[in-house]
Order: sequence, then structure tokens, then C-alpha cells
Amino acid sequence: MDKTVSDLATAVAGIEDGMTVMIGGFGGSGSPIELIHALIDRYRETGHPKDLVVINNNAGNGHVGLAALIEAGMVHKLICSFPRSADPVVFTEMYLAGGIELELVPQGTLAERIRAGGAGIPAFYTPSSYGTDLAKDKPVAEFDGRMYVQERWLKADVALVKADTADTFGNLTYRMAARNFNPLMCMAASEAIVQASRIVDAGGIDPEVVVTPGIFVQKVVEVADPLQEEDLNRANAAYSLEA
Amino acid sequence: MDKTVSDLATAVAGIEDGMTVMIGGFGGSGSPIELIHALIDRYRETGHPKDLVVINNNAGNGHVGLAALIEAGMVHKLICSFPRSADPVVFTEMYLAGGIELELVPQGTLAERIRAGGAGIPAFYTPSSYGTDLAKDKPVAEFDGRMYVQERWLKADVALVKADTADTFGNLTYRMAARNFNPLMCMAASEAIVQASRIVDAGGIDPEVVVTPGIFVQKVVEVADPLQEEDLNRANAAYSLEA
Amino acid sequence: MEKLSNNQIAWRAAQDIADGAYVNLGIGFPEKVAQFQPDGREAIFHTENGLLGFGQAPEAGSEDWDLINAGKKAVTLKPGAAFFHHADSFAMVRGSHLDVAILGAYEVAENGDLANWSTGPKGVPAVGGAMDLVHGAKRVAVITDHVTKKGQPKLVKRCSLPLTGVGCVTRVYTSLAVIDIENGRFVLREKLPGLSLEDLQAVTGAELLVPGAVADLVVPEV
Amino acid sequence: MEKLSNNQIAWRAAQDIADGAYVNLGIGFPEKVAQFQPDGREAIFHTENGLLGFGQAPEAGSEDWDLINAGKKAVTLKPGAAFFHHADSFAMVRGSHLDVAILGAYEVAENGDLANWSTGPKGVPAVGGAMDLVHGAKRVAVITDHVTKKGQPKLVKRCSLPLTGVGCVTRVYTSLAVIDIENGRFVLREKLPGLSLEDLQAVTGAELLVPGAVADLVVPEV
Repeated sequence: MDKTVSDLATAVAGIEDGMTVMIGGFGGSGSPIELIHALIDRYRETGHPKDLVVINNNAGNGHVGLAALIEAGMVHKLICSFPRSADPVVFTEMYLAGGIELELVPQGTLAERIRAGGAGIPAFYTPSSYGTDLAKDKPVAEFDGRMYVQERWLKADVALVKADTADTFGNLTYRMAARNFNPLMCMAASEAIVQASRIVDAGGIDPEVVVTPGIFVQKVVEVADPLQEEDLNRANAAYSLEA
Repeated sequence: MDKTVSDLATAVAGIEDGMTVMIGGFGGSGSPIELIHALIDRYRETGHPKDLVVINNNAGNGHVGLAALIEAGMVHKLICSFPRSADPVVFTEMYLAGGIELELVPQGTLAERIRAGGAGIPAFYTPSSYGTDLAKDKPVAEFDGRMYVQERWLKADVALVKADTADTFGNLTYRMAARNFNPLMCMAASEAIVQASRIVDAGGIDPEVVVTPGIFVQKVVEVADPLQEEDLNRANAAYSLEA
Repeated sequence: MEKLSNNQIAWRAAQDIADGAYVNLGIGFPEKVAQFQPDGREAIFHTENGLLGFGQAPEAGSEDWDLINAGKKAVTLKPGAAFFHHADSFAMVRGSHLDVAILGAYEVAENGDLANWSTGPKGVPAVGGAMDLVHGAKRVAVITDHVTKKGQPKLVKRCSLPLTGVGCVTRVYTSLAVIDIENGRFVLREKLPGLSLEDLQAVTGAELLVPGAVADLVVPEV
Repeated sequence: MEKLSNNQIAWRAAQDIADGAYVNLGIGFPEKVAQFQPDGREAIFHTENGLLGFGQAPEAGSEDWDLINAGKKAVTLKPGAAFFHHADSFAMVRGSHLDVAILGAYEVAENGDLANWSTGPKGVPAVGGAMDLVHGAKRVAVITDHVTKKGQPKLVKRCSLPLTGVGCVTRVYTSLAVIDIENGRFVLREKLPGLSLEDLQAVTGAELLVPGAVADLVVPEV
């Protein structure tokens, strides 16, 4: 068994119009920029995939990565907790013009809904958002004298994930706070596509320090020295211009 | 800040009659035998704590550890998934004589209920046990055409936990499959009391490989070369006789 | 009546496990399936107590009792193994990440119901991970003798013993046959070559559908 | 009217954080609290994006953009730090493992309701972790100017802006006073020494209870 694929284009080749795509990262840290850009490349060449539903904590920053995906017109709806950033102009303009749907979810609820999708838990109760506009139309229930909101799992067709080290079985480690949503999204997607800074043979990661066991991972592609969104934005990079 | 306590007796001194006590381990692996024996010692000296509700995957084996705790008459009720073992005589006899209550929970539901207690999720839905005797009197609901059982969180006053390395902040690692329920029980108990094979200064565990962050841990005590239940039972040890 | 040994039933079940499959084997008899993996195919075995990628038992005397499977037996590690806690372990189960779970049975009904955890109200009840496994794996298969020790059918119209799960089993490997469960009916796929359909039906507690050719169930001595 | 600077409000809030406390500071103004930890007390700071035990910002040019806080600012690691994923991070929040969360506010009501995420339907809404933090930490405190830039009370009878959480705030540190919320009422604990009770009440949108002695709110220049 070897889950390695040879290149980024191959890794994202199976993503189709209308799919739900989870994208790891919190702001730029842990964002799989190279996988996102490979998806944009495919769209430019073939017109697909489009009408994507994207799940990410944010809505992109500047004109690279997730922001570039949105700018390219590939995203129909975004599910996120915080669509603001230092340079949120791409999402903001498209949203205010009615060009993209937004489902706003409290960050802890977003994380838990994704984990629930991965863990086979169709619904759970949380105190978060009770009594607020974000709980509107959601079922509520009382437990031990306190009120809670019922939330549903989130699943995806595909997850795009950034890891530090992967082995050929798909076991993963992450780098510092770049971990964030990535392990959860591996669990909740039918196909987790992972870019890793290095790929080692099975046995190359100590079984004690594996963060994402390979059972949650379907494809891994090596991207040594991955780009950082923050560095790109400080250099005023724009993926549309680079192409 | 230093969560280290000097000895086992001090570590368990605050456990009172009627408390709910989670005990880590799966069979013997990851079972905090020295903490359990310290609790038995206290009961022999003071008559307390008694009437405990214990949450563990099993019901003890032979006459050491959890089995000895039950044999000592300290346990009023057990919540577990599998009260059988190679030598289950202590629990079996007491249960059949009506001397101890049993709440039987499917193993995955037990793990998830404990995790829910630690994560502030008062209830969740699972497919496990739907349509069986173990779902009797529990609420059910349909999601996406499939039936699920509503399960409640489990919390505890205290967790007794076995770790491999602890730092003075309570960050923990475990040894191989001795991890099992231990990290979840740290989360779900008001006070997690941990025995660790070694205690190092804060900074002595790589932040990337911490399994249980110290926020979930209240006390750590060093027990170098901890006993293994399996070894004790193969030697026909009985904690009642050792005392 | 000639029938397959437990080893042979396990061998047959092992032939249906694909390369790279993630597999959970129930405690006891189902554990035998691991011994019969076809050459060139690598299955990765999951155990409820927090380990993926374990291998066979170590030699007696070299056990490490922190490295056990769900049956509390000592195991070894294979390259690419990973440890995790119990909630993550059952996320793998409940979240449909396992490709197949192979379990034992007291009774399997034609509607896919399984009874394998309790023989009734006597004694100490114990369930373990069975109720999670039956609703988690993408494919839930059973291996079992075709009849009880008293000769009664284990494949039945409806289970009489307490259920482990509702409508969960999709294939049964028995000492006499391989039977799929489809649309609430037993569908015969393979039977021992020397066994007549009538004789097989006589020891089966519900009607066997025979929609097409029935293959010979031929298993080597193992 | 004389009032505390933001640094001084943050200083005052920091004095109530015990040694060994686990603390989450909201993005922006509340982050200042970390600068004023009393000597000899060590608080451990939690950030939603999966890190416990971070320290101050690194020098410009030496940032590592995989090591950031919830405000996406670069931070550093202190000994005893730990990384974890987002579900574990919010298990810490929702599961009441944080000792205190200190947040900013648009409005705080005498019933403990907080509005701090939205000023209305215009623009792009964004909530982040605020709705989780208000229902998770053992103690939820607010730091804020006592009035808006236009001089309107921020401590009110009922919030007019969209709520972040219901009945969640227990203490408010303002530029003029320290006020607890108990049984649905504002209870005055400390006020600037030069400020009369009448003047304070005049800029507060709900009645201030004064059940006992009101301490002087004395804060050094910081």
C-alpha cells in the first residue's frame, strides 16, 4: 500500500463541480496553498471544478490561496467562522455583491461539527450560540437546567490538508499551530488529500507521535518548502498574476 | 506552578465517599494500579472513601487493582462495557449476589460519553445500540433517514490516570496502547490525578508530542517502574494479602 | 455432514479483504482471519483499544503488556502503526473509516440483524465494542459455524437472542456456505461442492434465495 | 472626566488572575492583559487555534507563521507549551477548563448578556470563537471603556445589539469602575477615587447596586 501520488495536479484531479471541500488552516498557518493553487490551475485549464462549497475557518487573505480560489469564481458557498482578515477584499466584495453564500458558524461549533462528521455523530448539543441570531431556527433542548443548541455534523467530499511529515500509509504529523483544523478535516472527508513537506516510508514516524492515523488519509503528495500565505501577502503576491 | 505531589497517599487524600471516580486503562494496560492501591490503603485505615461510582472499561481481573477495590467493598456502582476477564471472580460474585450495581455501556459510546463530558457536550446521537436492550428508555431520533440513540455526557469528580512522562505543568505522554481511556478521563474529571513513570520540568516534553495538555491535569505523582496487572495476576498476587 | 474447520472459514473470509484495507476482527474466532491474508495483500488491523497496524503475537515470555489487542492478548507492531485514544479509535469505527469488520455470531437474521453479545439474562452481561462495530464499518461480515452445537440453525428468520445491531450484516461465511444479505433476504453465493441445496436449506432457518449460479466453496487444508 | 487608559484597564484585570490560571484573552484590546501579569504569578495563555503556553511576540523579522495566536499575530513558545487540534482546543473552552476568559464588549447588560461580535446587519458578519468562549470559561470578564466614543453607556439594562451570549458575564473592568454582575444586577465593587457615585451612575445604563464599601480603583501609570 502506498498513498503517495506523484504531483499536485494528480492529487486534485478527482474534485468535481458542486463538491463540498474542506480546506485546512487557520488564516495562513496550515493552509495547503499549493493544493489550492493546483485546483485553480485545473479550473483555468478545464473550467472545472466550480460551484464548490468550501469549509474553512476564514475567507482568505489577499490574493493567494483560498482568496484566489474565491476570486477565480470557483466557490458557490463558504462555511466559516471568521471571514475577516488583514486584506479581506476578495471575499468582502463578492459577498456584498451577492456573489457568494456565507454560513457563519461559531468557531468551536465549526470544529466540533467537523469532528462529529468524522466520528459518525450526526448531531450534538452545545451551549455556544444559545439565545443568539446564529441559533435561529435550530432545535434547542434543556439538560440539567441549562439550555443548549442542537448542531449537525459536517462532512465533505474532499479535504485539502497541509501536514509536515507523512508516511506512505498516510500517517501524519503537523508543524506547531499549523495543526488546527487539519486533523479534523482528514476525518470528515471521504477523500483527504494531503500535501506534506516530506514523505517517509511506513515506519518512519514513531507510532506514539502520529497525530492523524493513516486510516483518515487517502492521498499524499510531497511539497517541500511550502509557501506561507503571510509571506506571499507581505510580498503583495497575487496568484492570478503569477499564472 | 508545579502540579507534582510528593506521594501516592497525598495524591488520593481528597477522594470522598460517594464520589464518581473514572479509572483509566483497558484491562491491565494503562491501569493506575498504584493509585488504586493507595486508595484501598486509605479505606483500610479510615473507612473512607466508600460508596464510589467507578467508571472503567472493565471490572477488574484477579485480586489486584480495580478488582481489589471492588473486593474491598468500596464500589457501589460500576459503569463499564466489558465486566469479563480471565479471572473475573470478584466482580462476578458480588454482582450475582446483588452487592454492586452495573451500568453496561457499549465501548465506543462509553468513550464518547466521557469525551463529551470533557468537551462540554451534554448529549449526542450515536447509531450504536439502536434497537437493542441497551438503548431501552433512551430518546431516539432520525437524521438523514437513519435512526440514532441520544446519549448523555459522563463526568467525574476524580480521574485516576496512568501516564508515561509528565511535566510539572501536567502535560502527559502515554506508553503504547496504555493510552486508551486515560486522556479522555483527564478531560472529564474535575480533578485528574496522574501517576507517571517519570516527571520532568516544564519544557521537558516536546510541545508537538504532548497527548494530554496540562490544562486537563490537576495532580501528578511519580511512580517509577509501575506494576502491570497482567504480571501480578500471573504471579497470583492479591492486594488483600499483601497489605 | 462434511463442513469447513474454523481455520477454513477464516481463510475464506480473508480472501475478500483487499490490499490496503482497514480491518477490525472481533475477539476470539474472528482473530484467526489475520493468519490467512493472501500473499501480496496487506491489510491494516485496527483494535478498539487504540492501535492501528498491529501484527502477530510475540513469543511467549517477550510480551509487553502495554501492547495488547482488544482481547487483551499481547501483539507486536508493524511499520506504519499508530497509537491513539479510545475516542479517536471509535471515531474510526462509528465514522465508517474501517473497510470491514468481521465478527462472530450467535444468530444472524435474514434482515441483517445480529445477535452476538448476550445469551440471555443469566450471568454477567458484557458488550465491549460489538454494538459500535456493527454500525461503523463499511462492510460487516460474520464468520460462524452454520449451526449451533445442538444442530440448530444460526441463520434465522428473526433473532431470538438480544440484538447487537439492527440490519447491519451484509455477508456471512459459515462452515457450509457463503451467504449475502440483500433486501432483507439470504442470498446464496457459494456452498460446499458435495452439499445439496436441499440439505443446506434444511439446516438454515430462513429461505435461501438462489438468484444465479452458486459457486463451489473450495478451501484448502489450513 | 478622568478615566483609566486601556493599559490601565488591562493592568487592573491582570491583578485578578491567579498563579497557574489558564486564560484566554480576546483578540485586540484584551491581549494587553498578558503584559501586566503580577510578578511571581504565572498564567498560561490559551489560544483557540491550538496552543497553550505561548509568550510574547518575537522580534520583527524572526516570526514563524506556523506559530501564531487567534489574532493571527506571531507569538513565541514558553516551557511547558502544548499543541493540539481545534476540537481539543474548544473542548478546553466549552468544557470549562479555562479559569478565565477576558473579552471586549460593545454592550454588557445587567443580566450578564454580552454583545461583542456584530454591530448590525451591515457588512460581512464574523464571529470567531467569541460565542464559545462566553459559555466555556469558569469566569467570563469584560474589559471596556465605560462609554462609547459618542459617550453612550456600554453597561446597559438590556443589549440592543446582536448577542454573543446570554447571562455569561460576571465581572466588568471599565475605564471608571469594577462592576460585578450578580443575580441580574450590576454591583459596584471599585470606582475611581475622584468620581462620585452620582457621576458614575449617570454614565451607566442600568442601576448600580452598592451593597457595601466601594474600594478605590487605583492603578499605576503603565
